[in-house]
Amino acid sequence: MINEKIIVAGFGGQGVMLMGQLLAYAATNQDLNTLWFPSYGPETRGGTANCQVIISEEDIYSPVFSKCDTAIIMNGPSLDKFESRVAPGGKILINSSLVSREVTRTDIEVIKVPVNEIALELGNLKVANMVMLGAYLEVLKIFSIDDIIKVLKKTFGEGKSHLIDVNREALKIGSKSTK
Amino acid sequence: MINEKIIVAGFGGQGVMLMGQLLAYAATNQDLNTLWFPSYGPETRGGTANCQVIISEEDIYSPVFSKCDTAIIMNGPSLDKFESRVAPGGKILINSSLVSREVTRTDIEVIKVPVNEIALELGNLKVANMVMLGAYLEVLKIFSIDDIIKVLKKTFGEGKSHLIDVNREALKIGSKSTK
Amino acid sequence: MARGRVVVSVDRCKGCSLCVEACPQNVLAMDTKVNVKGYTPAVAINPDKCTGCTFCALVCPDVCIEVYREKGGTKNG
Amino acid sequence: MARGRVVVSVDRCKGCSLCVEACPQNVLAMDTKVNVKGYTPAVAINPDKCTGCTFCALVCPDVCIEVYREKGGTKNG
Amino acid sequence: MAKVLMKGNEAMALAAIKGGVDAFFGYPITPQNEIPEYLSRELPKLGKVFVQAESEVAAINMVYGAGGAGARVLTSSSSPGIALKQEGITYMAGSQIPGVIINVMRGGPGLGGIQPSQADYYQVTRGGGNGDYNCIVLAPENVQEAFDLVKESFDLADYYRNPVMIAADGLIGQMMAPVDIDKETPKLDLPEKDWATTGMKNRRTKENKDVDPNIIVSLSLVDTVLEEMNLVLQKKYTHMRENQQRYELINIEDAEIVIVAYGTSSRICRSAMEILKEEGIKVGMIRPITLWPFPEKAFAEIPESVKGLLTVEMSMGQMIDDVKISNNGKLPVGFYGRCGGVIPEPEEIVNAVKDFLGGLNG
Amino acid sequence: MAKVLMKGNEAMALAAIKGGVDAFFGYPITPQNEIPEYLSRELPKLGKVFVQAESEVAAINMVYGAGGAGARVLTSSSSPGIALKQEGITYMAGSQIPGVIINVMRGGPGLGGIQPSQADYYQVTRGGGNGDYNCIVLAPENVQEAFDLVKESFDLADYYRNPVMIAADGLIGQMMAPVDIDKETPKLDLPEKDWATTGMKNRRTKENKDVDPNIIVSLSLVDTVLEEMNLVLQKKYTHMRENQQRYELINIEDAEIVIVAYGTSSRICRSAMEILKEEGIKVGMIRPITLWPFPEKAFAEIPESVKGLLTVEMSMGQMIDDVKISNNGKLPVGFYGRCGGVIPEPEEIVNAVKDFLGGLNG
Amino acid sequence: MDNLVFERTKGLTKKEFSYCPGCTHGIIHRLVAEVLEELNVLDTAVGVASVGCSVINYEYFDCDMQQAAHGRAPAVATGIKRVNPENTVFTYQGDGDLAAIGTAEIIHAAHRNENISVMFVNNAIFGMTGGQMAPTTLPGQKTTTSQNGRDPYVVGMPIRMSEVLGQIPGAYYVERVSVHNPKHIIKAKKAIKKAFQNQIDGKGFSLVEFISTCPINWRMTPNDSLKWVEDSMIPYYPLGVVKDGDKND
Amino acid sequence: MDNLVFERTKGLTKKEFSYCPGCTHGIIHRLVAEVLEELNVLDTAVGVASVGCSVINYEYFDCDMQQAAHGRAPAVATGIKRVNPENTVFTYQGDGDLAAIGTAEIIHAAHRNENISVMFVNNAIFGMTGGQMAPTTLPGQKTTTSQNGRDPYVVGMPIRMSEVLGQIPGAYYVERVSVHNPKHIIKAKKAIKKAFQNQIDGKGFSLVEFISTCPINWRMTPNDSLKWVEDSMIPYYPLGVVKDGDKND
Ligand SMILES: Cc1ncc(C[n+]2csc(CCOP(=O)(O)OP(=O)(O)O)c2C)c(N)n1
Ligand SMILES: Cc1ncc(C[n+]2csc(CCOP(=O)(O)OP(=O)(O)O)c2C)c(N)n1
Ligand code: SF4
Ligand code: SF4
Ligand code: SF4
Ligand code: SF4
Ligand code: SF4
Ligand code: SF4
Ligand SMILES: [Mg+2]
Ligand SMILES: [Mg+2]
Repeated sequence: MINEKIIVAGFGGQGVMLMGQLLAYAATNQDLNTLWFPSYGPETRGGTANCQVIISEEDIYSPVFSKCDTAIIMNGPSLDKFESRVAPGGKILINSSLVSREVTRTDIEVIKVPVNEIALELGNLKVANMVMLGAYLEVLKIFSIDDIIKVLKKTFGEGKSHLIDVNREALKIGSKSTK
Repeated sequence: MINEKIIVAGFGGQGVMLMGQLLAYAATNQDLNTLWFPSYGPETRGGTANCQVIISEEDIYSPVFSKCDTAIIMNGPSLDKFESRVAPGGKILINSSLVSREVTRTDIEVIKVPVNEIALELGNLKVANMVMLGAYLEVLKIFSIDDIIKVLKKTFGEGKSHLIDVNREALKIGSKSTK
Repeated sequence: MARGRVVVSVDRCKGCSLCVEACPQNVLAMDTKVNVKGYTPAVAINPDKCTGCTFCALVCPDVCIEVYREKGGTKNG
Repeated sequence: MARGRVVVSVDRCKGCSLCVEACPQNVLAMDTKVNVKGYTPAVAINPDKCTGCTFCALVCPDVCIEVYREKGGTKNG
Repeated sequence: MAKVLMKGNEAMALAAIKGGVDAFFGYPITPQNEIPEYLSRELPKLGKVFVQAESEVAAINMVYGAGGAGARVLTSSSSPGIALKQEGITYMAGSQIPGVIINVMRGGPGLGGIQPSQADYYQVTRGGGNGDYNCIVLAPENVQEAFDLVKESFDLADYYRNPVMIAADGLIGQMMAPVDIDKETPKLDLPEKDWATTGMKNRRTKENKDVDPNIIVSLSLVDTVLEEMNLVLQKKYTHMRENQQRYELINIEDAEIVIVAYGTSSRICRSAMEILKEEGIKVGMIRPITLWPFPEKAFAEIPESVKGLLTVEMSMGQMIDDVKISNNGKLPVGFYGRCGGVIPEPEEIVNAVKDFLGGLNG
Repeated sequence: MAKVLMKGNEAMALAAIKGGVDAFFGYPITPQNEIPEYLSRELPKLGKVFVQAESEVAAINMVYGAGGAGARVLTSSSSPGIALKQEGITYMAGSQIPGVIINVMRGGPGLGGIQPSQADYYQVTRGGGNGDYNCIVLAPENVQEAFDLVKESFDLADYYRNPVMIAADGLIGQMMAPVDIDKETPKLDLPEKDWATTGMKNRRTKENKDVDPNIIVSLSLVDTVLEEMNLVLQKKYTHMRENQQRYELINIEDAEIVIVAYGTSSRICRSAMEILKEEGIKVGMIRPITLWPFPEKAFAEIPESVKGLLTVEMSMGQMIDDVKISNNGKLPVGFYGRCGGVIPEPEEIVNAVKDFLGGLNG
Repeated sequence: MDNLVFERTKGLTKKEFSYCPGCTHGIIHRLVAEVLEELNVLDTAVGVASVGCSVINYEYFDCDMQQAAHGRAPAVATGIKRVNPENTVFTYQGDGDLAAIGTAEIIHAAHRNENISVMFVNNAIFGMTGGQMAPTTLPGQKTTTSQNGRDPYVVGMPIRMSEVLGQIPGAYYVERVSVHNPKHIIKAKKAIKKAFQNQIDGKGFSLVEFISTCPINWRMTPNDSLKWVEDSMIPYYPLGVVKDGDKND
Repeated sequence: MDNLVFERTKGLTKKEFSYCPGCTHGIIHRLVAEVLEELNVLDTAVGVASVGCSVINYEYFDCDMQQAAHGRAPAVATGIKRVNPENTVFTYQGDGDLAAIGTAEIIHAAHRNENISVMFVNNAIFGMTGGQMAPTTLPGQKTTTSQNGRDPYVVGMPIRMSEVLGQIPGAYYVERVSVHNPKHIIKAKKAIKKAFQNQIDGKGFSLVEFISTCPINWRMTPNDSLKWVEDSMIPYYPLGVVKDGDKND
């Protein structure tokens, strides 16, 4: 049964909010229960940003949780903040391009993805979040890359449709990177 | 034992508030308990004005009362408004210069004083209220004319001290008028 | 002979005497009797002199003066 | 030989590049590495050209530039 | 119909449109800005009115004017902004002007913070304005219910000629969840707004040419007249108390403890209840949906098995007053709360229940 | 010392001076205008500050500034004006700024009227502002007590670094009565105002040259920090609840009925009690002097003989909430109230007591 | 037979004004009501009464009325006009109301160029509350809160709201008039008519400031009050058009 | 050996600003702090932070500070200055704060000629709340509540607060400056210094309006923002002295 609690965290400009929202949109499209909740307020500017997502086949009650199943960590400060919040046996995906230190916990699975490097290779640092999302899709195993692309198309609208291809590419490479 | 509830009512400009205040000041000077409460608000301008005074040897509780011992009525509309508020056996002093109709109640004592005419004779319509107050002093029998003059001197201050004489005269004539 | 005529609504009058001052013809004056409200109202003491110029009505804050004139003129000034 | 010298407080810098644009001598440029805050900070790529004019410091919104000059001048512009 | 993923604030904005809103007047404040932002874009397309006022004070008085002119009107704000609207709200209540006021609560007091809170319970239920008046206060628990209640609130406001407040919080406003945006909500039979100031010509008919002006006013300088006006209001409030108490009872049959919680708190308590159930502790919940009128009736349904009531709030204890009044001494009343924008986690509630139970038993 | 005949409003203004007020900021409103009028004349003579603000909103924020700068500050207003001050008051509470706020209550809601009322009980005790906060609320019964409480309130405000409200009404404000203006009122041991923003030089000493700025603030963007700030406030409120409940018990020994009433209502009830006594009906009274903290303790002193509590208010029933909470279901609670500026007469209360008693017995 | 050349306008109800003897609020009421009648908008007019001596003028104007919170009439009028633009919406505000507590609301109604007409009655005092100092009180003028006369050193010089509003791009028409004699009363009426005609023509925010009297609180006879208007008020508050969009086209 | 010719002023604490990259709030902070240091008033200064992006500047200025409710900083400053006239009191306010909700408070602080110094940061937007339209937003400017650009037909043309305040007799000194390049930054500092010196000299109400940027909500790079100040803001908001009591003496 699907019941996944996710934290996505990083710098303000890294697109962590969008990552969470894409998952929630995809869940909505599949008639799953879902809930997305951002850290909001001035801290987002410049500082760190994070959001929490719940995806579940059951009714979702508490929108907040002390422990998540998966944490997606896009920068160093976020690792410091959220490492302890992963449930034992949970997973932590780490942007190894920006996170220098090692995860200290041993009761969780660590997946490192050098997302910035990969994105730079793709010629667009902005898709770093998609690389990471691709990696997570592989971990979550609920949504396909196409599910996300479908959502992205809607989110981008006409204006940014030319960006779909590079995003698809990023998702793909990301999903392969965990293997 | 002194326990007197008074209503003073008339037109805005007739000095009814002052009449009540002078009684309250005089009571304070004699260490009596007292309380003065005005009708307040925009109605006072142009319209009618009234105040309620309590003078008592005992503690005064309720500042409002349904029935008064004495009503001092300076104009016609006030008679309409307050005639019914006099306790049976109480007194009503009426400015017969301005009140044309008769008091309909038979269970109260009516004292008529043509205060405007008297004041005009004294050469100052403004002391009409003092004429009436003089009449009331005679009815109340607690304060002397000098008690009131003492208060008036304080109230008037330096500026209006020349007015003391005509006020004293008015009080005197008023007090005689009830006989 | 008067070319105008004023009608003061006595019980509406508050005795402010603005009309008295405003009348160029000294038509109006304050009464000595009080009205129902306790004011001494304006009264036309020289009605013959009234030209119907409406000045009194224009300044009356309580809109208690009506003015009539022999020949029509602009209404309400 | 440079008449001036700038010291950028790298970890305070937010990478806005106002200083880069403001420098009349093209002394400054944006770094390619990110700092602790995730920004690419300003760096003196042509330190030799610096005149110590303080323009960069005047425009820096985060007050992260110190300027030194061979001879004294007015402090803080 | 498939659901749409929406932010709570946007869902409430859309609900207002579906509820027939004619005009929005507001002033920006976090965490409710998506409401005006959404409506600034959508209302003009529909030929409706969006005005960003110069302040909350101006906004609520625009609501007064537009509501008095017969329109369906919305304003939204957050805690300190609602404090500024208090005079306008008491004027609306006193003049019997319908209108909907959304409060997306944040931590206080004063400027406080921008994180979710329920510390405005007093502010919304006791009125911060002067005089004897009440607003219907609806407290949604999730985005869907926020949508439903906002949509319905316009009918309620018109029905009673009274302001209706929505007590949401930053979490409900900021989170996204799937919403059925075509859901039907209850409709009321509404009388004509023949009292509205739309100009006398609109009320002139062939039969009745001699119409009196409509006057919107809360003033009387005559105390007995003002008392009469108050008694008219009180009659409405009594009707509301009798007919508008709304609540949900959750697992109260054979519960040992009954939690009383609303809005975001009740959601979190639901998770706590699941954990407690697994541990074999029987906990039920009364979830007020109307904070005013407070659902006193719910307390009559508490079964014999219950040993105590635990009030849970994201504040230092405000609704607990109404819990105590409704309980009227029958059961011990406990309290657990967090404040300042801190959202309690289910585990905290679990512990609070256990502590409370321990205290009762020990 | 002989007493001086004074209007209630003037007595409160003089009391402020005797209480050491440094500054007054206010905006005119009936029925409290004699307070600013008196102080506009007297304060400048004493080298103290009088400013007529452009609005109640500005006035309360001037109080915030001056209070934060260490001064003893007063503002006064009446019901709708107090509604406008709510944001400022919650800021003061949140930032721990002392100050005294007089509310000379009048009929509501909205513009209402200018006659005496007690319909702001909620507004003053539940705070109309956002967040978890409390003000000490003192309710004088007569002019002398108004004088005494206002005088003392400045010490209380400083002691707790918290706003103190005086809940008077139009009758207390407008009536004249003899006042002992030299009466001593309780004094508190007050700490230095080392938190006040008077410039750093005032805190620099030879020993300590490196001082930090003083900051007056109610904001924290970090929820846990804001919660900490709230807990500091809560600690004060607990102290107030334990130490500041004030009330008078009148004839409650072997009473059948206990009236609960404050301010002008309690005075009128005293007259009613005299009448009832003559008729052989034993009635006592709990007279709250602090409306917040509400004198719960008084209810523990109610003797066995009492069959019911009758709350009497010049409103449609607001204090009754606190009576019910304090009573906690022990006795039936009845209510009698007038509103809109109508002052009940003693005879009405007499009848209300008899009706209530009849209902209890029948 | 003579003709009735001056009669009570249908724009006023029969109710007697509550104003003090000689208070020029009454003149201004009549002028506004006459304009409403003459422009034939009594049927579409919605007036907004403010808080001040004129607070109950909803009983005097024979059209739909709302009573607004102190100072907020322009916001209330904004609400009315925005939802029903076909209505002719006006506010009637005193100087305490408009120039003190309502400063932000009047400035922003002008700023948004709300298509409303504002009647601003400046009598240099808070009349209703018993004569406290207003932002418009003249230097040296004695009031209950400036008992030695307004001291500009302590509270500044009085504010000229029309001139301030003249600086707002959105204000279309601003004129100051007086009603202290028949000539000026006729002028004042023209200004009112223009303010309403502008609204009918969709031109936007129009405001007429009236220099008015308060014999009671000025402690003068009504006639002395008119003289004081001429001698003291008008020199500080010059009459005339401050801004007229028609002339800037 | 070279000399330190530009160093961080003691008027600022060590704390890093919370502003977005390139936001000129930071420049203005530095200038104010330098003036406080140079006039040697850090020890007597009491600043009033308002609500806006600069809300927590009480952490940045190294002097006593109060945080005021949105728009009310001038009232708070009035309270402080009136009870302690020997303090040097200033407010720091955004355009949403000063020109929207705080309109009445700034106008009446000027009206009363309060002896305070006001730093008014006009970035034509509500920055902190995420970029809504302000009364100062330029025609056509896109914001989150004017998504097709500000439409003057619906919401009027932007308000020029300095010019409005120039009409208040009590305002002693009002100047508009910009900080979009070093030259103007130096000018801006002079204006600040004058505003504080006026206070020290007891001359009364002084206000400096700064044209400032909001790269985030303008959706521009920091450098493009400076260009937009020059190309779009300054033409509508002309720089220079609006009023100077020294020159009217
Ligand atoms: C919020 C609020 N504050 C104060 C008052 C009290 N108040 C009533 S009228 C008034 C001033 C009226 O002065 P102005 O607007 O000049 O009108 P005038 O009476 O002079 O015509 C005030 C302060 C109120 N009713 N509401
Ligand atoms: C009473 C109240 N209303 C609204 C807000 C929300 N608010 C915070 S900052 C702000 C606007 C700030 O804009 P501005 O003053 O221009 O400052 P900037 O952020 O642009 O520097 C608003 C509306 C608030 N905190 N309090
Ligand atoms: S109409 Fe003219 S002349 Fe006649 S009374 Fe009036 S002012 Fe005098
Ligand atoms: S102007 Fe009018 S109210 Fe005044 S005295 Fe003349 S008629 Fe009477
Ligand atoms: S001091 Fe002048 S020359 Fe040197 S880096 Fe800065 S701007 Fe360039
Ligand atoms: S101006 Fe300052 S913050 Fe911006 S890039 Fe240069 S050094 Fe960094
Ligand atoms: S108090 Fe003044 S403004 Fe008010 S009605 Fe009387 S004279 Fe007119
Ligand atoms: S939001 Fe705008 S004004 Fe605020 S800090 Fe960022 S750039 Fe500066
Ligand atoms: Mg006035
Ligand atoms: Mg701004």
